[in-house]
Amino acid sequence: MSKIGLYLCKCGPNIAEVIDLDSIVQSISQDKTVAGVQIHNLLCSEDGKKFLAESIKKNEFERIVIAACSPKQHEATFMQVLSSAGLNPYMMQLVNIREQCAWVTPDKNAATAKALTCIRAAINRVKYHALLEKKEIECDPGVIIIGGSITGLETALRTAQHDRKVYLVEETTLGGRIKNMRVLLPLMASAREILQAKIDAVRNNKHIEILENCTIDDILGFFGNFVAHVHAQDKKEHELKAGAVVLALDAQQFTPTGLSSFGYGQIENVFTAAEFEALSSDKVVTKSGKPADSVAIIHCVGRKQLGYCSKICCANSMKIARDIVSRSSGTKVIQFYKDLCLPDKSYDRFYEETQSKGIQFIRYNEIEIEQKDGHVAVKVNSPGDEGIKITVDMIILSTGITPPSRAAEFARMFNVPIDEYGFLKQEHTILEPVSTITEGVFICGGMYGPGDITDSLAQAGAVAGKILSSLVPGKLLELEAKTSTVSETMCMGCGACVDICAYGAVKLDQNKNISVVNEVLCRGCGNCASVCPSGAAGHRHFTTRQIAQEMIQILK
Amino acid sequence: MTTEKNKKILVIGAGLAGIEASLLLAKAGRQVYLVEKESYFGGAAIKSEEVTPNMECATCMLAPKQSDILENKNIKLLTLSEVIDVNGEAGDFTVRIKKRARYVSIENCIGCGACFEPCPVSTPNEFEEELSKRKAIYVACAGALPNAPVIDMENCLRSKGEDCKLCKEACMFDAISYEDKDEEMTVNVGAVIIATGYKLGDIGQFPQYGYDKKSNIYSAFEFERLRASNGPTSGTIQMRDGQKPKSIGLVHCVGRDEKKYCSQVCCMYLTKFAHYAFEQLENIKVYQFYRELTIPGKGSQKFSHEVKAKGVEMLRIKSLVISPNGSDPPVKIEYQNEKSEKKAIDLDMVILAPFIEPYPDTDRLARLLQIELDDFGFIKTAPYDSVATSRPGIFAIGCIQSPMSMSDTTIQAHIAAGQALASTEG
Amino acid sequence: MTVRKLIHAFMEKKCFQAVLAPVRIPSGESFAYELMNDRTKIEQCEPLPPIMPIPGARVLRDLTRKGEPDFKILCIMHPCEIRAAVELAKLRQVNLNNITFMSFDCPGVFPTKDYILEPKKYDTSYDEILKTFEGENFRVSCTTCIHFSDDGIMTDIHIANLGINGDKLLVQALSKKGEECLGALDLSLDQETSNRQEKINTVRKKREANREKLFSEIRPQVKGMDNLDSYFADCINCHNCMRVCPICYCRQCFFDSSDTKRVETDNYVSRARKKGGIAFPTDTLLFHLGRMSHMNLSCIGCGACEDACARDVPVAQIFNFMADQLQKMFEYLPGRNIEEKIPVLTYTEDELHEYEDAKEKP
Amino acid sequence: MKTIKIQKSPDRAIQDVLRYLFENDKIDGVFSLIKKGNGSHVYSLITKKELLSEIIPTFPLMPANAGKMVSQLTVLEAVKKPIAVVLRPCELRALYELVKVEQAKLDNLLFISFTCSGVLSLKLKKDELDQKIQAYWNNIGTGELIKGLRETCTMCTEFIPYNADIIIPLIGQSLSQETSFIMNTEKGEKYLSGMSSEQSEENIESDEIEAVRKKRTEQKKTVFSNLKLKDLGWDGMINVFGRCINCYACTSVCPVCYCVLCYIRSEEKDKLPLSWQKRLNKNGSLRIPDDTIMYHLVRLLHVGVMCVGCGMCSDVCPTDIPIASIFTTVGEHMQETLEYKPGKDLEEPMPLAVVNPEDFEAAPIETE
Repeated sequence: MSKIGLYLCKCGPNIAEVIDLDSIVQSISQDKTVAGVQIHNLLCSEDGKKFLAESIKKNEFERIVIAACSPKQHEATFMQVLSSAGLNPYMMQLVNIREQCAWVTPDKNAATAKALTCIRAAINRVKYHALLEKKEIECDPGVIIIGGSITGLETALRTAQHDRKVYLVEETTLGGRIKNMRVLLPLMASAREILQAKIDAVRNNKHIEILENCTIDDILGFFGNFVAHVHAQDKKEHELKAGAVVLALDAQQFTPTGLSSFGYGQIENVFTAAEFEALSSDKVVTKSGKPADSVAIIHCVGRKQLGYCSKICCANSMKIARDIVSRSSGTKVIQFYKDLCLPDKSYDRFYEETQSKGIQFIRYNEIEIEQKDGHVAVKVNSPGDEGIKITVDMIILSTGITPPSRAAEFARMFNVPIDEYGFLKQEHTILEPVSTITEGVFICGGMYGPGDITDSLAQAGAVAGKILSSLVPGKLLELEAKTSTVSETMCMGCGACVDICAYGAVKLDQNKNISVVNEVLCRGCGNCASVCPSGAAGHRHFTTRQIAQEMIQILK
Repeated sequence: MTTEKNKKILVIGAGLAGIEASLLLAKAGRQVYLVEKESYFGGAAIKSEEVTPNMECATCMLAPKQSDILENKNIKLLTLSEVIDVNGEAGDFTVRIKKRARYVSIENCIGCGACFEPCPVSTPNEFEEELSKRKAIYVACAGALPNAPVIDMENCLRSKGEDCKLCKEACMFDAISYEDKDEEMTVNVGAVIIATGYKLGDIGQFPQYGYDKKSNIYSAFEFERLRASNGPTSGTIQMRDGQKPKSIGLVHCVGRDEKKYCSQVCCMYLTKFAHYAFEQLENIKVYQFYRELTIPGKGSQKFSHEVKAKGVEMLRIKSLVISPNGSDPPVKIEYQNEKSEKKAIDLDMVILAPFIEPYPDTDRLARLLQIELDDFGFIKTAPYDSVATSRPGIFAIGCIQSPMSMSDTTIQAHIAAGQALASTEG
Repeated sequence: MTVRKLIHAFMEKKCFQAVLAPVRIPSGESFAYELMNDRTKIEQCEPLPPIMPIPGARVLRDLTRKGEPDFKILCIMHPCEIRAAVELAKLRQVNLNNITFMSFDCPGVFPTKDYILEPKKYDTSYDEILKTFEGENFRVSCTTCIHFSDDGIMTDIHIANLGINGDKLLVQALSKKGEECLGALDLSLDQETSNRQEKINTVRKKREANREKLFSEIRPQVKGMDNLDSYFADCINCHNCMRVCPICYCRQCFFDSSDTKRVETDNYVSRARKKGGIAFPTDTLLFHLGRMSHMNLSCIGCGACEDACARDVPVAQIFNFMADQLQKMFEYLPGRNIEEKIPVLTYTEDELHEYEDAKEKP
Repeated sequence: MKTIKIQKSPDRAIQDVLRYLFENDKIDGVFSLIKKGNGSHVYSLITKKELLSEIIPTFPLMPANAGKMVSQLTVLEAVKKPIAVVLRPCELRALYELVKVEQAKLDNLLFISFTCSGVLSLKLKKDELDQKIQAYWNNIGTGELIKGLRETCTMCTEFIPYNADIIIPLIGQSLSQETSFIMNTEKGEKYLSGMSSEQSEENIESDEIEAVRKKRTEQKKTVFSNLKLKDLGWDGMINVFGRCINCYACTSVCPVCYCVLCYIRSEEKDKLPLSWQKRLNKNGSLRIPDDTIMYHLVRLLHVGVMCVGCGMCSDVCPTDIPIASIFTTVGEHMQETLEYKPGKDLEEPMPLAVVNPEDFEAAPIETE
């Protein structure tokens, strides 16, 4: 039996005051399997760590049990001490006798008894610990960006570096939705100029390889080592290798065909904002070519159906209104809004300037559009005066943002879940907004959620930040050591573990009809080990034997 | 431009933005100096127990990141420190930092708190918006990191000539030494990231809101601290006299007309306050006095509808005046509704959502770093490159450049980390 | 037109290259499944045998687990065996490509132990039973089986023998595959005249009555650990019930593994000291409850376990009793349709809401 | 050999002896057959003196082979405190075989056994069992073979527990109210010497034992001849094993089958579809599961020479195949050719484990 050393930490008053450590030393010394028991005032302090390292070396302990505070607090510290003392860091079991015994059991004897049982259980468990090595893999620093919209272009520019290859894969041609916009917020600058500047920067950046009219078929591999297969129009298959993948597909505008009250598609001269901006002629004319004297812009179209405010329509409507007025000063523009959402620090002033240009703002509760002898009428009831009716020549519906049409398809391909609105689910809405639970797959622009150009460009920059900091050329990626294992002889290939793995780390080997674990992707959550009916799937450092021995000792 | 660019990076301000940027830079193998003015780090985020839209606890979200910072060999966290001088240019800045004395050694102290009890001094605790008192030797709140107190020398009896040693005697690990001195150190770095964050505007300057820190009119952070389990009332919402309120008024856009910008996050956190009220107080009456409900993005509208469904009275107003001289209930609000009719209502408690302002000494910092501010006092950044300031190599992230939500702050931290890495690449 | 002629017709038309069906073993007192493609052998097959010594799904598992056979096979099995095969297909243990099922209305089967002693006696009474589906000393599980006809199973060709006497044969194609095969035979299709559906309902009503009676008898016997202990009192832990069960597919059950067979001595001694004594072999009751918790949702109720039990422990009855309730809770019928995922393998985030909400209501 | 007598029926006497050993804490536990509250008979390890009144060591039923159970108890390490084990001769011999393959450790175990007149079949229903019990006890002295006994017991000639520490001669004794305990080894003597009861000298062999042995040998000859194993041939084997449903119950209860995962259920044996197709095309039809007979033959090869003839396999076979008789017949034949007696002597190595050159000279083939 290998020599086991037990260390008890007083943790100042926290443990020593409640738990009688001497009585524990007394009863443990009768246990022949334990080679030595020592008490220290504060194991996590500098001299505590020095004492621990020297004592391990002197007594040549092969397995260590430390009774102190919560593993969340100092497991990492004690593991480093073990490796500095030349011992495999996984040959240790940390028993939490502070948060789980001292701090929660007022009665001294009960706390001591409980601590003794936990320590005995840990001693029994540490006998079955196995040596584990933290493995590392060489990572490919390249990036594959899917979607040639302005977000994709920005991500490419931000990530391209001298030893980092960037592939920009676009199904049609570069540009995305902005191609048919006239001006952009917040500076009302020409959309084409800004887009063209970005496209030129990408075209002559030697680190970026552009693959236009090219669709992605499948993606294999894992963070640091993705292999994607794409085919161009000529059906020629390319294989791209990279360390990270960025999904930057363009979002879409909501089309209100189903909403009869807006008369879209039935009544003449009712455009959506996107359609209006795409009209080529400089003059503001109705479908019949007659210049429009009055235009109504309606906000929040489709907001109830989508279930969220898309943040961009209020400012975008004001941009269109000012663009109309600047192009044909005679035209009267009225904006019908429900709630003015102006969340940028420059938007309040932008709103005042818009009003000063004679654009009228009317709040509405319900609104209806009717065809009235060649004109289009807006029937509105708003707080204060119900039922006013205004006839105009043209109506622009400012609609919200919806997810890209192929969002669900890409979500399945990359094993990333979809949120309830159809966008891709972030790993964490606040802490990891641009990452997904599949490590190495990032989302920005249309895939992320509703947002304007500045949001999309910010998300692109954030993705670049994440990639530049985690995929450093030449750096080795440290992998999880406590991964799961599947025994070849015991596995019957029922695939229960494949379905339950949230990280796509377990795949079925088709010809052998058994499951195989990809240890790089595995995050050691243990779900497969618990779902496997026959125990073929195990979990390093949490094997059935280790846990059973711990439990047997506690229940003795 | 110097040939060999300095790869180290300075981050000013250790709130959510500063922490996130430092961790990413450290992950890329860079050495980071993280300078924080307060004795604790975590900024404004660790003041709120629940955060929209999923009601997760902000302190619990940040705790693992904070312990990463404390254990990370690449990050040097300098608390009680301020930047006092900067020169040089992108790729090679030399920065002088003043580090105020803590009088408590972080290595030896285990944060057991034995030194608090004997200290005779008691002054209002700024972290708790002065709703509770603290001693001369104190930690901002339970669970503040680094887990060691600081001695506030202005209020300590020693600075008034008495040779009081009560805290030192109570310490079992002799972690307290009164002889500590302020120090100064110079570091040179390749890039600077400013993440000093924001402060809620001073609403005392607007008489129509009747905010006087005595009556039942509270500012947003005061209410947040009332609700926090490690706060002054360990989580119970109560009025000044300790009674439970029966009606609460939430006032939006306080100071927006005067300041001319929307602070973007107040609509959501006021809805959260309504959620707090319903969660804790039976048959409470909640009123929201708002102008334009700004709840953009995924999840916000759903959360707002769920809270409204619990019975919030939404009053869209044109203007209002609040005065603390109502009889019982004590706060009176006179307002003009949408149809500009004059109305009035008496409430037990009123919570104001003040406009968000840049951190107080931003103009001093801007002069030091020779960067421009915009006309609201925030740091000026380019529209399509939202972290770049007017000077290359210096970046500004989070609420120091514009009011924004926590997720946008994290996004900005990621951008700045990327650009700092790119700009200091060899 | 007998069933064997129908099979020969299929073979001529190359609908199938082989037939998997039960055949009487040479010594005559039992049956075994045989894969046959030569005519004389097929002539001896008995499509609807009076006993079911080995569940057909286990045979299909051995045949197709390592991959699909690249020749078309006609499988002739009882409805419960087909359902078990479909359930195993969901667990990737059976590959249903190139397999076409032929099923019958099943009157039930006799316990193998009784049949082996007097095969002749049971054969004659079985021919009577085929006509009326009335009879006794069936397996207990068969007397309570309500899916004995073509509803609730994924069969391709169904021979409706209940209520059809004489030499005419009512053949129904219940899937695309079935239609293709029958189409290839260009038989004369005439209207189904018999009152078959009505007969099925009467048999089902009787079976449902048996089911209610059996379950109400079992309920008190299995309430509480002591009752369970005496229910499984005679078990000697030989694990026959697990080996013959079509659903239990694990290579080595946890209760056969070294985790239970090679354990430290003082574990047994301390357990003995705690209760005064410990029975050997250990954990017989835990084995049954453990197996039940793993496979009960997929339990077809074929009764193979009780048939193979060395000590006549009524295993199938308690497993059927539990499966009936569990499957109602998940509205799940094992083997009904290959697309329907096994509830234990699916997890949707908000599936426990009705449970939580029910708890929350004061 | 030194013997003590107790004027009580066998079970009561054994309880007294064990109570004495408990009280003088010579033993810490007892391993014996017990009748549980719910009416079932199981072997169990008892550590409380009070439970001794419930043990029924000589009850004629073997729910599981005690040798296999003791091996499960002591496979990883020996028991620390002495335990008295009451079991039948074939169970003790099975345990000795298991010790030879490192599956059991015997230190601190005291073996108490008796001359065995067989056990009743597990296949008997509860009521049949009760009727047979009375007939069994009446004939225990005579060794007469009553209906319902296990077939292997009716032909067992190794019914004397030569290796037990304490032997209780049941066969041939007039079982009124007297049971004697022969101290067969020093260990037996050391444990029982302190008992203050009637001392005397007895030896195991007696004319009744001899009569029983003769009767059993004849019975063995008739069973061997009925099986006609020699000219069984392939078709014969199909008739005998045709009913097998591959439930492998015989493996799981056999004391000398000690592998945790038998080859027959392992991964190598799974067949690819191609092999099914080839064999189908070759012989026109094939039975699935295919290797029922091959399984029995392989098992026969592996454990035949170790088979102690306890009869458990026949008792649990759901299709009533006389496996025990076949294994005993073939086993004894193999044991004769290899001059090996399973479970007789711990030092005697297993024939399969020993290779000596002479083995390769032509084995004597019986030519008619």
